[in-house]
Amino acid sequence: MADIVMPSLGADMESGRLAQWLIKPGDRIARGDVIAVVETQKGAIEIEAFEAGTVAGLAIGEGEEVPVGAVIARLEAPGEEAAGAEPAAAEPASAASPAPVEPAGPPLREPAAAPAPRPDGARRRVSPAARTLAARLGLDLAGLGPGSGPGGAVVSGDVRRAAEAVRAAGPPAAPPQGARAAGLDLEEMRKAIAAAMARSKREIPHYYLVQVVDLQAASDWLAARNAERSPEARLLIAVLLLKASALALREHGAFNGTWEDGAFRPGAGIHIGNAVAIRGGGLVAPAIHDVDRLDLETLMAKLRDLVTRARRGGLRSSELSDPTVTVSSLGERGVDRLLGVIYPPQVALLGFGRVGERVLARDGVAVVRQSVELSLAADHRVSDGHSGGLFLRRIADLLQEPDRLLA
Amino acid sequence: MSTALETTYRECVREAIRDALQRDPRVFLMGEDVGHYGGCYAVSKGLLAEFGEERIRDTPLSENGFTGIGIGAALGGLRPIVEIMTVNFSFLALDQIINNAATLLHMSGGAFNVPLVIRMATGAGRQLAAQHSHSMEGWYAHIPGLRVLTPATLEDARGMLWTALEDPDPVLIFEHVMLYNRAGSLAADAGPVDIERAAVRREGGDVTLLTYGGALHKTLEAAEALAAEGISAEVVDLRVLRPLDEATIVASVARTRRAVVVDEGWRSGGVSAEIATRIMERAFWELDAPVERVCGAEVPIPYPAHLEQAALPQVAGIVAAARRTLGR
Amino acid sequence: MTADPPAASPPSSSPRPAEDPRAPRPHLSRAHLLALLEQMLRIRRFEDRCAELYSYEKIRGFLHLYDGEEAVAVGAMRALAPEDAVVATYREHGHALARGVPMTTVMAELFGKQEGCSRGRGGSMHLFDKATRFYGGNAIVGGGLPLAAGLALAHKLRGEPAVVACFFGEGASAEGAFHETLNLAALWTLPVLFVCENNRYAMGTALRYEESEQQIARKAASYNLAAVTVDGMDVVAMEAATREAATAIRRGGGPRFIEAETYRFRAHSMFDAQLYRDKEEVEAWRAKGPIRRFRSWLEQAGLLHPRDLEEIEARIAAEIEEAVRFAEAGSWEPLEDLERFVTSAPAAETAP
Amino acid sequence: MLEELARIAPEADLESLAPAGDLRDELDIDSMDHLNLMIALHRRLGVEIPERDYPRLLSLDAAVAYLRTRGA
Repeated sequence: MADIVMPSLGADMESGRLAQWLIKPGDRIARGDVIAVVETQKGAIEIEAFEAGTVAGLAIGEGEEVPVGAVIARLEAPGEEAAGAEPAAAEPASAASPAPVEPAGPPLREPAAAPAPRPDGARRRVSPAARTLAARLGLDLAGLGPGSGPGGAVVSGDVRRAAEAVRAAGPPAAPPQGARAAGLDLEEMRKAIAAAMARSKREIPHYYLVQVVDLQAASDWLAARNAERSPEARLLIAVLLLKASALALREHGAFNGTWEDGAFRPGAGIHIGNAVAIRGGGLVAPAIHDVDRLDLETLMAKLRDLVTRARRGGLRSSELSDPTVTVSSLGERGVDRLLGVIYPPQVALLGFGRVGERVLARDGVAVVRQSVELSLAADHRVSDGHSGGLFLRRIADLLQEPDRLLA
Repeated sequence: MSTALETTYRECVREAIRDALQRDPRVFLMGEDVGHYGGCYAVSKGLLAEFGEERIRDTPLSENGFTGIGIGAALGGLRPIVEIMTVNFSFLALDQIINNAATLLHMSGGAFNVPLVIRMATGAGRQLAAQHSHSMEGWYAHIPGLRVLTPATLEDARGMLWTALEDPDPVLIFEHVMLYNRAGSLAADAGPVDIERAAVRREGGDVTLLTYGGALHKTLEAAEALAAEGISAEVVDLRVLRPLDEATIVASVARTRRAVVVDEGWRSGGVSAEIATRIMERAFWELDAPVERVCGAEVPIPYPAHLEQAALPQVAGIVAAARRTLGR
Repeated sequence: MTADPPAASPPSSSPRPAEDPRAPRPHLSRAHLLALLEQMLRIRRFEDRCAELYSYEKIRGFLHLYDGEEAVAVGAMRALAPEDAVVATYREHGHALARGVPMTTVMAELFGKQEGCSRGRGGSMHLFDKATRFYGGNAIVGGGLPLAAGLALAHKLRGEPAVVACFFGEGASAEGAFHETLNLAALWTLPVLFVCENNRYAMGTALRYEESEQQIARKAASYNLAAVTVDGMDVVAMEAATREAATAIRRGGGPRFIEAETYRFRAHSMFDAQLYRDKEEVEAWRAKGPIRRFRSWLEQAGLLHPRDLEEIEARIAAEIEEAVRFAEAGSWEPLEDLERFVTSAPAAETAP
Repeated sequence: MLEELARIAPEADLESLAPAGDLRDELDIDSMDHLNLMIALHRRLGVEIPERDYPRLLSLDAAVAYLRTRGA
């Protein structure tokens, strides 16, 4: 029997509200299946299963909010007998039998055993008295940050103060209509961005490098390729920039990974977080996994899917929890150059400005070329400017020979 | 309110015994060295001359024998006060205390009750080492049929005995050796006190310190130190370890939402374990922090002063535990 | 004191003392002698029935039978007055019956019914009865001795001229409580009569394996009190010795000690295979069994006629039937009362 | 076209859309959104829109005019 817990989708996430279950007891699920939608500060996120098995029970209901690490469902490993369940319940449902039945007895509401505290301390402590008081006052514990009790536990005094603050503030302002339609709470998202960026600027010693990259070859290559294809099969230049960045990261690992507990941890793969602006305000940076190993068409499809879901509010847990580096592009609105703020605990952010014509010098002659200003914001605890320069140079080189991006 | 007298805990116990002997001809005191010697801790000094050998009875060194005789005398209509010199010696009388005093009423279907009071010295602090220093009152509090009292104040030292003698069932009174010399003032007309309830010795709102007996005064000191830090500690003197006054404990913890149990006895299976469990059972949803315990170290009490003191709850440890409950 | 003695019909054959029990010597009238025989037979027949009821699981727990030792309790009780007190051991059915605890309430107690003399809370080993000052029924070997001395102290301090008779086996003489109590009782000249029923086996261990001094009376004498050895299989000798001792005690002479030499015919308890003694030894003692010997003496002396015996047996049989009926008809204490009698306060108010 | 725009940018206020304004600015859409719009128009109207013509579909009016010339 395995527990599915409320995942941490970032160091700043403390709890999640289960918006929708996509599984029910009796379902067989495979690793990677999307099993639920969770609302977080960052929006609605699809949760994936990390193990295969049969759903034994759901521990929380839709609309319930639980801390990160709390059990939300139970999974029986393939072949495992249903513990305590009637034998019939474990049998595959035959055509004649009704749809899989909920296990007998009351649904699991509380984890049978306290989930082990997470190493990052994301399991929030709320004292029994705080829970009692919050329930009595009808106060949602989700909004309460670290408390004033032992180990940062939220205690009854915190709840009382929060309740008084809520009363003083009056009813909450309605969120912007567009964002509400997308199922996002922009106010919450703003708070999350504020916390992450403040932490970044406080903790990460950034250094910045900028290089102008000639994109004429890449643009020509792309135009020729797209001309032969229907709109569905066309690529954006962003895909080439992403792929070139990913391939360069393979060789420059100091920019791909995280800084945790005072040490650099190289990323397990090259998972590039793509900063996606939310119309109406806000920003998310969900990951595309193993970008270096994707062909351009797949990468394009994933990018399109990701942008669409980011704006609609359907991101998956892993997309938010494990980017190893971030790429941000602000050229669409004419920004020439962006110097980014690293998203902790990552150690680098690549910025692309406007892709367009610039006057460049070539062999003593001023020429007009498609080009972009490529920037790097990097964590000086992990890398130095010299290696950063080599990394940018590698990206630029790859973009000069687009065929190499097909590999 | 009458005038107050300057007195000591020892004198209070003696006055309580004298008072009982004067009031009730059925009362007598017996134990090792209570008469001619004047009591190991000088509690009964002078009583033999005043009341005579019939009522201040020196016994041979036979704890099981004379404790059993006390039980029989109680069955026979007397009101004996049996003094056992120190709690460790009471183990020699465990058969009589547990197999007879605590069970006769039940075994006889309610026919024979045992109105007996047993007093004994308890606790460490006098460098008396591991056969004279233990705090076993929690152990006796395990036994149905017994009432266990731990007077910690002059008022209780003076007043508990009389109420205990009125109890139709066996009552054990534990007098902490470090309290005998404790001086203070007491109302001249101080009389019987209840033996049912715990007492709030200091009111506070941030954390409840639960204790009894010899640890009360250290706990009050700790509360004073906490006040200097801006932490308002409530101090509950349990007074009666059996039956426990759960209502007072729960009411205080429900108010402060935090509890520290201070017990000179050992942690494992002791009074502190019982109280922490009661709080968990009855006040779990009121808690803002896990219950903390400050107990005697799990070691037979050692002889050298530095080790003995290290084995006992101290003010600094109580303060630290209280801080922990507040996340400080 | 919270409970009144259970109501029960007085035993029809309850022997009425023909004379003042405080008299220093027995007056051996025919009625007196027949009463002694009847009392011994009453105990024997009662316990035979108990063994049977035990095999039907009507009686559970430990059941220690007094078979063979009846003369000790019957003779001794004859010398005790109503104001005297009795402390006994876990083999105390005979003492309770001889003392006058109604057979009905004793049987109900063995059944565990609330009509029992201890409301069913004690069972076979813990018979108590306030009306007859019967203080148990103590299952700790030696546990009753300090208690008896304490009762005697109360009598003395209250100026009550009563004797406490304390019965125990020879096994108790190895316990500290024996020595502590004898020392104190002699030291304080307490009005207590110690009756040691020396049946030669402490459960299954023979005297010779556990006592350096096998004459228990000599151990007692070392505490400076008068101690005698008596033939415990002779009911008249027991009565005479007890009268003599009790009289001395009443006169303020301090404690007395009787070692009654006796023998237990049945096993220690119902769970005893008796591997520790020969059948021959048991048979030899049976030959001088207290009932057999007393009956034949009465017959030889022309004091017991066959018809007397028939009448006695009929009375006893009727009393036993009545006791069994009473016990069967008894009721179980309700579960709500489980925690009663832990303290004298009502159960509801005694949160532990 | 408005329907498709609504699908691509559901949170946009299409009623206040200036017909001659740049869609990217008016609706805050980017090249990915724009590409998605092109894909949608292609599917719905069957019009072939080569990439080099994208700049001719940057406003609502311009797009309508362009699509007319392409026979939609």
